[in-house]
Amino acid sequence: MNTTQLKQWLTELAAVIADNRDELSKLDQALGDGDHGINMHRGFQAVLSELPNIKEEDEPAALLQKVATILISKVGGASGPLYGTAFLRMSAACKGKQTLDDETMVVALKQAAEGIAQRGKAAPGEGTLLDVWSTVANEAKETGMDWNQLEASAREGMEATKDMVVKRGRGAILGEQSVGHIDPGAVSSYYLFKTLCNTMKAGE
Amino acid sequence: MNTTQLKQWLTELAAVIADNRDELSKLDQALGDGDHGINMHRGFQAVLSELPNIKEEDEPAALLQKVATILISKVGGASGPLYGTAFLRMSAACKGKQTLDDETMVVALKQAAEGIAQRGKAAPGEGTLLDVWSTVANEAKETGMDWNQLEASAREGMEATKDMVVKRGRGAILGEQSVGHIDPGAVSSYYLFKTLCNTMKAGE
Amino acid sequence: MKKLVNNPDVVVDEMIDGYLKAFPKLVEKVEGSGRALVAKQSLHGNGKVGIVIGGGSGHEPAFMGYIGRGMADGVAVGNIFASPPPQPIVEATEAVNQGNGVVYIYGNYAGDIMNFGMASDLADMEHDIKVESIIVRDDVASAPKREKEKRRGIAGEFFVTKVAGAASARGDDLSEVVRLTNKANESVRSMGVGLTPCALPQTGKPSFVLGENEMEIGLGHHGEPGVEKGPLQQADDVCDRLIDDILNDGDLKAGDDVAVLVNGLGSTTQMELFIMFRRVEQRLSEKQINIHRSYVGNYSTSMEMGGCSVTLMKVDEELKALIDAPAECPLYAQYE
Amino acid sequence: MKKLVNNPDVVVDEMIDGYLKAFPKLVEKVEGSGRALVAKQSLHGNGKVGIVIGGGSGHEPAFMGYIGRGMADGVAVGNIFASPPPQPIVEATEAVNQGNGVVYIYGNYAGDIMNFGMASDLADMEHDIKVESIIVRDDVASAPKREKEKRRGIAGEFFVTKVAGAASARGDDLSEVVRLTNKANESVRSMGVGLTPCALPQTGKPSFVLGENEMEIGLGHHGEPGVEKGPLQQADDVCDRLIDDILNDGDLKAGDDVAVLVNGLGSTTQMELFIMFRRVEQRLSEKQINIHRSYVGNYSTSMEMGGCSVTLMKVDEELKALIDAPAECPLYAQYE
Ligand SMILES: Nc1ncnc2c1ncn2[C@@H]1O[C@H](COP(=O)(O)OP(=O)(O)O)[C@@H](O)[C@H]1O
Ligand SMILES: Nc1ncnc2c1ncn2[C@@H]1O[C@H](COP(=O)(O)OP(=O)(O)O)[C@@H](O)[C@H]1O
Ligand SMILES: [Mg+2]
Ligand SMILES: [Mg+2]
Ligand SMILES: [Mg+2]
Ligand SMILES: [Mg+2]
Repeated sequence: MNTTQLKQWLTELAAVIADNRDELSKLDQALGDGDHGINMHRGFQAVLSELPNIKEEDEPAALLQKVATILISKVGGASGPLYGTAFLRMSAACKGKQTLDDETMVVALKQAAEGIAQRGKAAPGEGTLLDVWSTVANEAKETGMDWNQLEASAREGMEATKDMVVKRGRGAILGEQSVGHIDPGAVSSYYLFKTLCNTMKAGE
Repeated sequence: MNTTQLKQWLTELAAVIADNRDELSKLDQALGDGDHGINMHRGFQAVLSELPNIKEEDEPAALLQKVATILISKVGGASGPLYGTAFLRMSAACKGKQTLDDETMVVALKQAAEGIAQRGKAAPGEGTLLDVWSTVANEAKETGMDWNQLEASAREGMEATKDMVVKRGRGAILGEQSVGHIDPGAVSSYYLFKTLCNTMKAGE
Repeated sequence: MKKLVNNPDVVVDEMIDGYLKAFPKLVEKVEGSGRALVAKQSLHGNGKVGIVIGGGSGHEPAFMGYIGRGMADGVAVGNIFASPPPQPIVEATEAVNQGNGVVYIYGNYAGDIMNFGMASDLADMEHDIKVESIIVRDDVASAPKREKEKRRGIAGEFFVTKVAGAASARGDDLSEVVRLTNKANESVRSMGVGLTPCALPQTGKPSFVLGENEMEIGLGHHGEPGVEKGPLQQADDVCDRLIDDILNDGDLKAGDDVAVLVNGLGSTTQMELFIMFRRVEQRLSEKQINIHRSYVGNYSTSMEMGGCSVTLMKVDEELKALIDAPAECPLYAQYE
Repeated sequence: MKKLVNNPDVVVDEMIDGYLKAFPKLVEKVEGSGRALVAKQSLHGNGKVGIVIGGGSGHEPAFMGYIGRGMADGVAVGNIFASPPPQPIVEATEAVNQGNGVVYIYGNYAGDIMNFGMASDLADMEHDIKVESIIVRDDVASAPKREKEKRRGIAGEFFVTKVAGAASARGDDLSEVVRLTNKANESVRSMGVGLTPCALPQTGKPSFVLGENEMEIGLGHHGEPGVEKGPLQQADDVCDRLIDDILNDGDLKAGDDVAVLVNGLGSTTQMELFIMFRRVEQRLSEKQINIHRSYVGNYSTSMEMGGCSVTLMKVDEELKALIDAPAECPLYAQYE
């Protein structure tokens, strides 16, 4: 994976978020304050407008760090620091590499998930976006960077949040009543991995 | 007309106002602030609860003055002082009489209408309750206390407000647009005369 | 209509009860009265001219919230959207009278004129109190300039009360308080827009009907019909309409100073009011009219009505001093 | 949803713009920042402990309206219902830092905790500013007592900010300001009820759905689900439910003193708030709990949401002095 592919991915992700922002906000209404789509859209539109400034020869780590900074400064709320941290950790794991090999990507995903867990004081199984990130990171570690497989595990992580009692974020107040709702952050994270897999499969 | 009849009248009037209060408020919504029914109901319920304290042998003037005081102090708004003044003037015209003869009643109505005009700085034809009071007072002066005739003229005065450009009260702001709406104060005044005529006809 | 009330027939009495219990150090009821309230500091017998305000309720924090140091001394509280009767007005007048006259300030509505008029006659005849009345007519939407005497009083009454209260607080005599209050009243103009109705607790009926995407320019503070219905526009365009009508009516010119009030009618958020204010400031600064002091918030509501009004009052040096004077009321306070 | 806005994507920026232009003598933007505002009086270099507040917008007058003398020094303004990112928080921190430490006060929300947490790390590491954070958790509806650390922060943050601001204004040092602010935070409890939703300008969708005659107890300040939906009751019954839950949670007893805040969520009228306050006072006086000072009005809204909350803070002599201290902010002022 190189900077061009990263740009492709982020472009597609911004488009998918834009198309689905009302759905994301609606999901957030059931568990939170109904703005997750607005927040993600604001952040990824800002990312999108930064992309033309990124050159092919820039390191992936530089782009990932830029994305992290933009998300942290533009998104706010809970998802801003969480997504920001994920990109920051991925950037750190990719430092010094012009092309990211599978091994690097496995490590990057693992560290991203760990970063989210730390930042959110969260654990897998608590019905948040971490459930997608940790499922994908584990899958990558176990079976390698098989994009079809990773997309499936992202979806699995997302769908699993439906049956969970939410323990973090605004939904935590609901206790048992949070069961039956998919977590909005898990859905946006699924889109993130789905578009990543698309991009990578197209390049194969 | 004596104190017993006055009490009968006021009892029936309070009931008719109670039954029609929503309609009166609704009429007031088109031209004003939608509270005329509430105001009149508040006032005449207060009158109603005073009636048991009035003895048969009390002079009509005393009761009329009491009604005036209650209306002025309970109704507020525009209709409170106007109705209050009308009853005050009627009381003054009836002073010293145990039974009101036709002549007294003619004078009482005339002075009530004049009192309203003064208090409201209003003239007939300006689309207010005065149009009912002045029509009835004129009719009484011309053809005497014929109750059927007086009820008809009250209705006429009320209906005439529909075609008038309102010049007084909240409706005045509307100018030409006030045409087509019956004035709520004219309707409550019509009820006043209708119930008065009913009471008097029943006693004949 | 959903409201947190007990019995709709006694909302005003329960409100007053709560108000007095919330601010026992600042306000009290006139003894034996149900609806006449006075500021405690006004009872010190310092010889100040008394200021009595009032009108129907439903406009909170107006009018009851505006009694206190530097504002009015007494208030007569009517039923919702209904002028108070003469009695509480007279009671408030007696309570705040310190022998040097009393000024009434109220909006130009038939009910208020009649009731305050009767009260001032009674105060004069029965209690020998000299009363002067100032009738606020700031709503430029409610009649053309040549029929200015017909105009309704809306949010601008806040400024008129502020000027009267500050003048009387510093010890001005009756004729001076009246002169300044009249000057404020002549200098103040407002214009409003309504978006969503309010409902009287007793009827539960919306005070007017507008389409999903409609606004009404010049709507009255009690839901009385306005001058023009039309599609809801962007805030800046709505603001321009209000500002233009105010400017066209008055004589403001480059170099003048104004006090500005962007007033919310009830359910319009402070965020929207600041977006409106932003445009007011842009328009005034284009015209080199200087904003001396600003007020943005719910100063005179129509229960939960949606919408707002813009008020401008031209201020010279003497009005500036009065607008800037400190004020301490239960529902409004400012430092110099 | 009808709103007086221009472009829904920039409502917060336009609001800030209007706010700064309305109160140029009192507040200003940190240079080069979009979303960090400071009170002008806080920049005098008198060595006071800095107080920085903030959170998502949509709660006006909270939080931006509460910077000024006797309250907070700086505020970071987030997007609607979204915690501000670390940057404006750090900017406000730097601007108000006078070398003696800064206190952050914010509500217990994952977003605020992460963003303020990152900001305090940055302030410490990059600017060598000592920051202490106080996380407000007053909403007793949002978690049982044994999970107090989960509770949301709602209107009670006003009292916590008041205490911190007054302590820092009189020159208390960092540890004393923190001790007192923590004490206020431990002593404050709130409980709310929602009647009608608000809508984000960008989606236009109601934040929750309730039946024509339903209310929701414990509804969050951003429309997050509450603990119980049921038919709308009379004000006194609703109030009893709120008061009972607050009293059952705390340790108030006969002879204690409290500060009371009846807070409107946006479109609930002041009349209704006073009717609610009336009942609060009845219930407290039954229990011989003394009301030291009362606040009734829109202190922390959820845009145009309908409903209200009741907040009680137990006050001893030192908290009383801080609650009574003067305060002068653009959107709130009180005299001693
Ligand atoms: N402590 C946390 N740990 C992990 N994820 C969290 C945490 N808090 C919130 N989230 C995630 O953030 C999402 C909500 O994001 P968003 O709606 O943008 O922010 P906010 O809750 O501030 O409105 C949730 O759906 C959840 O996935
Ligand atoms: N100046 C006036 N002269 C005569 N009648 C008036 C005047 N002003 C108002 N009215 C009458 O009062 C009625 C309105 O009464 P009401 O709704 O109870 O009071 P308010 O207008 O204060 O809400 C009008 O319908 C009209 O008949
Ligand atoms: Mg959210
Ligand atoms: Mg009316
Ligand atoms: Mg009325
Ligand atoms: Mg949010």
